[in-house]
Order: sequence, then C-alpha cells, then structure tokens
Amino acid sequence: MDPCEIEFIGENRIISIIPNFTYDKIYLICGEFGPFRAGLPLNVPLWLAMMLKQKQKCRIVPPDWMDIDVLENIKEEEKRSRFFTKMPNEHYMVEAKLILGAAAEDVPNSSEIKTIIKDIWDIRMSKLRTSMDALMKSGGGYGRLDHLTMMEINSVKPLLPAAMDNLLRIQMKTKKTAPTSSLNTSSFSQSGTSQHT
Amino acid sequence: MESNVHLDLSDEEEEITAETVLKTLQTAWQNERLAPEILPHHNDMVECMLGQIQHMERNINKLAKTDLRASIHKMELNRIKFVICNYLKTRLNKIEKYCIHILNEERLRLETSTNYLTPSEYKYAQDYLLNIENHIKSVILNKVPSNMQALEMNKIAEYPNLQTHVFLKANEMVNGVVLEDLTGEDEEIDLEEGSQHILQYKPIADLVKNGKVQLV
Amino acid sequence: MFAEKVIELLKESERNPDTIDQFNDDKIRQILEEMDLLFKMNMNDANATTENRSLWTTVQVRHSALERNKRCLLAYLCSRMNKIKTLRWEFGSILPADIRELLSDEEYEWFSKYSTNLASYMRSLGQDIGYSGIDLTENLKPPKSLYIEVLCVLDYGKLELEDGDVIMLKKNSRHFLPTSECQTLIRQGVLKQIT
Amino acid sequence: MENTSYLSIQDILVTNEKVPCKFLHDLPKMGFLDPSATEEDLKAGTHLDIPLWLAESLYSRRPPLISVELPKIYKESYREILGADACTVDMHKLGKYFYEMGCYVAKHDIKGEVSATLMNTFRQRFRMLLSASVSNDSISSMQPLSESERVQAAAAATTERALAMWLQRGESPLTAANMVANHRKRKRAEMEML
Repeated sequence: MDPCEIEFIGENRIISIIPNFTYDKIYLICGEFGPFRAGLPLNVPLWLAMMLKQKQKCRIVPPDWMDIDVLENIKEEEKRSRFFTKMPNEHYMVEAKLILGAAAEDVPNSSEIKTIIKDIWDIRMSKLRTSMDALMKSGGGYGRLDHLTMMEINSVKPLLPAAMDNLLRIQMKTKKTAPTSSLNTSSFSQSGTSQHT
Repeated sequence: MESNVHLDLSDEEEEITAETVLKTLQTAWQNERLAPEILPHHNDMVECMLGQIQHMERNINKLAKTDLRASIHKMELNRIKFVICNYLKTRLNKIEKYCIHILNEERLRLETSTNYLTPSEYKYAQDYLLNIENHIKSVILNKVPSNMQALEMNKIAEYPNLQTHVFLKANEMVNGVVLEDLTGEDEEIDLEEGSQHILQYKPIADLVKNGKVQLV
Repeated sequence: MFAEKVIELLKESERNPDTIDQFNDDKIRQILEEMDLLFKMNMNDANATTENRSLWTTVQVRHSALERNKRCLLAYLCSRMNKIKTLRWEFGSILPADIRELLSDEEYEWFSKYSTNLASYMRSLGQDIGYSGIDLTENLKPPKSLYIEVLCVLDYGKLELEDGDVIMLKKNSRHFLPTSECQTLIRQGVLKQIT
Repeated sequence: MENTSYLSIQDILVTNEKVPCKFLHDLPKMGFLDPSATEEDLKAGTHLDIPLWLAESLYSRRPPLISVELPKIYKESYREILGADACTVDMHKLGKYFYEMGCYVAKHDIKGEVSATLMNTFRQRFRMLLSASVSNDSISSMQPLSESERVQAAAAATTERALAMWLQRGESPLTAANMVANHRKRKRAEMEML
C-alpha cells in the first residue's frame, strides 16, 4: 500500500480540537460530532480536524503522548529493549506528521517533539532491518511482530514477504523427489500420426 | 440527517448504524487489498453506503455552497467514495488476473449459493474471458499448425499464490493455527488477541473470511 | 536453434515495460512460418517412422519446439493485452491517435470490447438503488482537499463543471477546481497539480 | 523471483538459458543443434549446451534422451565459495538467474546439495537486498545482484522512496498516469532525435 493510503486509514482516529465557531451537532456517516462551541474542546476524526485547521476554524489539542517527558521515556525504553515497545497508538507517525505539519503552533515545544519522534522512528526502523535479517537467517518461515504500527509494517513490503515466499518456493521446488517437469511435456498427437501415440 | 439504516441480515431484520456499515466496509477493503485471493463480496455493504451517499448528496444540495457543513459532508463522501472505488477496483483486478480459476471455483460455489462474486462481477468475468479467448484464437491459434490450435485453459490459467506470506493482527484469541513445514515438522501457534504475525496466507484464509483476524 | 525469433520478440517487449510498442506483425509472421516448417517436417518424418524408429524421437523434439513457440506467442499476446488494459484505465475509452497506431486491428477490437465490458460493469454498480453507475477510474487516491490549483498543459477546450459553470482550458492557464472534477484530466496529462 | 506460470515471460527467459547436456541417443536430422558438427544426425555421446526448456523436454522422455550436467555455479567448487560468503559472488556475471535456474537443475544433482546451497545463499544475500534498497545508486549499477534480486531490491527501493517522500512533505500531488507520462516522454525523445 502507498503511505498516503495508510495515512488515510490513520485519519479515522479521533482527536480533540477547540473550535473558534459555534455550530450544532453534525451528523456524519462515520458518527455524530459536536455540538461545536467556540472555545470548548470536542472530539472529531483526524481528517476533519485537519480540514478545520486548514480553514483556520480550530486549534488542535495535542494528544497526551505528544509531550517531551512521555516521548523521552518511550525513546529510552525503545533503545533499551531488544523488542519493539508499544507505541502510544497504532498510527502515532501519521498523527505526528499531520499535527506537527499543519498545527505545529498548537503543540508546545513542537520542534523538540518532532526531533524525538523522528529519533524513535529511526531507532525502530533500524531495529526492523536487524530483525528482518535475523528472521531470514533463523529460517524465514514465520515471524511475530507485536507493537509494530501499520506504517512500519508497510515499510518492509514487499521485501520481507517476497523474500519469505522465495525461500518457500525454492524449498518446494527442490525438495520434490520425483523429477516431474511442468515444461512442454505434452506428447505429440494429432490426427495424421495418432497411430504412434 | 438520518444516519440509521435498515439492512436485511438473513431472516431477521436487524438495525445497524451507517457507522457500523462503514467500518465493516473499510475492513473488507483493507483485507481485499492485502489478501492474495478474491474474498466473498460485501455487496450489501457497498449498496447500503451508496444509498447513504445519495441521501447525503441530496441534503448537501440544500445547503449553501459556502456552508462549512457542506464542505465537511462532501469531504466525508469523497473519503467513502475512495474506499468503495478502490475496493471494487481491487476485486476487478483479481477477477481479471485469475479469471479462469475464479470462474471455475465460482461455478461450484453458485450451486451452493456461497458465491464470492456479485452477479455483475460474474458477468464481467465471463465476458472478459470470452474476449480473451476470441482474441487469442483469431491472432494466434487459428494460424498455427493444426495440432497446435487447442486453447489449453488449464495451462494459461493463473492462480493466486495462497502460500504467500501476509501480515495479520488477531481480532480475538485463536488457538492452534498449524504452520506447515516442508520438513514434516508442523508447528502449531496460538494467536492472542491483538498480536501481530507474518505467516503463510493459506492456514489463516478462513480466519480472514470470518473476521477473526485482520490483514495489515 | 529452435524458437529463437520468439525470444527476440519477448525481450523486445520486456525492454519497455511502461510503454507499449508497435505490434510486431512481421516477426509474428516469421515465427508462424517457422512453426509451419517444423510441422511439415514432422508430418514427413512421422510417416517414415515405420522404416526408421529413431526418427520418432526427432519428431518429438520438433514437437517440443512447436509447443515452445506457441507458449511464447501466447505470452507475448497476453502481456500486450495487459498493457492495453492499462491504456483503457489511464487514457480512457478514446485512445490518442499516436497510441492507437501501436495496436494491431485485432488488438484495437479487443480494446473496444474490453472497454465496453468495463463500461457496462461500471454502469451496473448501484443500479438496484437508482444509481446510474460509478466510474472506477476516478477516486484513485485518498482525498486530501476539495479544491486544488491546476495548470493546464495543453489546449483542451471547454470543461463544464457540475454546478453548470463552463471554463476554458487553454495551455498555461491556471485554475482552482474541485478535485473530484479534475482528477481524470490530471491522470490523462491535460492538467497538472500545482503544489 | 517470479512465478513459473505458462504465460510468465520471466520464466520463458529463464528457460532460455543454456545448460550443459550429454546426448544418450542418436537424433536423426538434429545435427544442426551442434554448431561444430558437420553431420546431419546428432550422435549419442555428444556434449552440448542447449536451452533449459529443450533440456527439460528431452530429459522428461522415457527413457531420457539426455543427461543434464550442473552448470558450474552449482558445482562443488562454487558451492564452497557460496557457503563461505555468498555475498562475494557476482551473480550478475555468474548466475543471472541463479535461484530460478537452480530450482530446475536441482533434480540433476545426485548429492542433493543444490537445494541447501540455494537457500543458504538467499538467506546470506538478503542483507545485500536490505542495503541495496536504501542505497542511492541506481539498481542497475549494482553489478553483483542476480536478475531477480535486482527486481526485489528495486521494489524495496520504491517503497523506501515513497516512505521518505511521505515523511518529508505534506501532500503528494495528483499526477499523470504512468503509461500516459511514459508515452509522452518517449514521444518527446523521438521528436528530439529528428
């Protein structure tokens, strides 16, 4: 999948905004949101938050985890652990990219936060490479990947599944005992020469 | 705007919200994108959403063009249209690629009314294959020596690779998924709720279809 | 060696996976001639196998070569059909003249039939609930904004928008348009999104 | 590594590669298969490199008309090198279709070691794919990779690029369709040549 499709899926997440306008409840197909009261926080899907932000109709309330202390802890934990640690949510990178991209002024210490999130992402990505190599060396038939987010999983496609497919294919094709061939093995037969078949 | 819908589910009529239908459709889309084979269709969900879109579009037209709510609704409709189009297109791609195989299987499934394709998709597949047959015959097969003219359907058929490796997340606890090993030592694993794995599609194909796991 | 021409044909079409080349009529004819020749030799030798048993093996070898040629020809034809399908999805149901020229008459007929079948499938979508169909060649990317700014790359002519407004698309003109109404023109290379 | 389906051009190209064979029976009128021979018939005992598809077909007759020898990259001496460090071998030069061809010829290996060599080689060389996917060099300049390794590295590089672009910038703009853009490019190139 393309990263913007993963982003699209992530945009369904609910976040909090503070609108600067007042409106009744809005009945969307994905649920009802509102009422909108200027200055009062409420929950909306991320895509709607981004849309309102673009139109300068709201401020974004940064999610709890977009905080230097919280993120520093995650980063330390991620460095220490051999495994992938649990992220604040399964679309943390989409949330970070969208909110810090369009509403950096709404997030205190936004540039430090950007840096820490990028660090965490980089640590995880390099861990991901190491574990892919280890998975292949250890057999390459099955792997468990708890706590990887969808965007991270997408980043190893098609490389990892294709490599595992290859190993399996080599194994299946070369382990067969009987030398059966799939190529051009049909026998010669046609009306004029059928007495020979 | 009314957002509850009626949907016939087997005998009893159950009321489910448009929100639920949308979520189901999104999951179906995601699975269809990531599964190697074609999955059972969700035509009821698609039609239900189309109905919602239609209803919503009429209401939007009543609003002033500059109304903020109009833009919000339009944006949501565009998002849903994207999912529907991409879902149907993904299915169409598979139907074309594995046409011969899918039609063979579908004929059997039709006998037991467990069809995977919608009537429109089925008709599309048949016409598509007929066009290919005619083209191959007129350009090549009618011009080769007489003992070479057969159109060997079983040879030119392409099959989805069910042994391909996929990523999944378990929606609930699943015990005893058997991973085949060619050396003869099969391994059995449990999928705990929320856990994620990469493994062969084949042993978990049914779990995708009954919603116990979700491809990611 | 047997079946060499047909390999040239396939290598040629593999060289440009993202474009379609002229249908190679000439080479196809040469390959069909090779097949015809192999077949005639086989007919002769098959009749002589009663005197010379070992000729039978020769017949089988030639038969393999015939099968190989057939397989390669079908692969060539099918890979072209796949490219022609892409043309339908990307250019639409009417091909530009310079692209149309690259297809053989039979291929163009195949294109038209494919296009008709696709169109009737898309028309059938949602028909039960009063829709007039859905165009699946639209909405290809997740929507991001309702309006975008575009630059017109060539002289296209008039475009009527859903709200009834008519705009003139002239080369190098800039417009601010509903995304849903200009994405097809962007894919066809008429408009370019300005970012 | 692509599939081996009947219509796969990839598989057709793989089976077009030559393998060394020994003919076990006389083949009347097939002398032309041996460029160095002058006789009309091909004699039993002749050693010849022939395309894999033909070899497969001759081998599958009962009794087999030929015996197939392992191409040198699958023989003991290379197996040792591959076992020691598979990444040092230039597959582009020595085994353009190393894995695919290996799958076909493995059955001609009496010792049955080709299978293990293929798997170990792939496992070891996986890290080359990993680094190729993030390298800035174009994939075609990566000499040591086999044909299918290149395809995989290129696909991985495409993913990397898409992700890097997503991380860098906001929206990805709508663009012209692939074939549309490429045909236009080609047309421009043709115009410039005139």
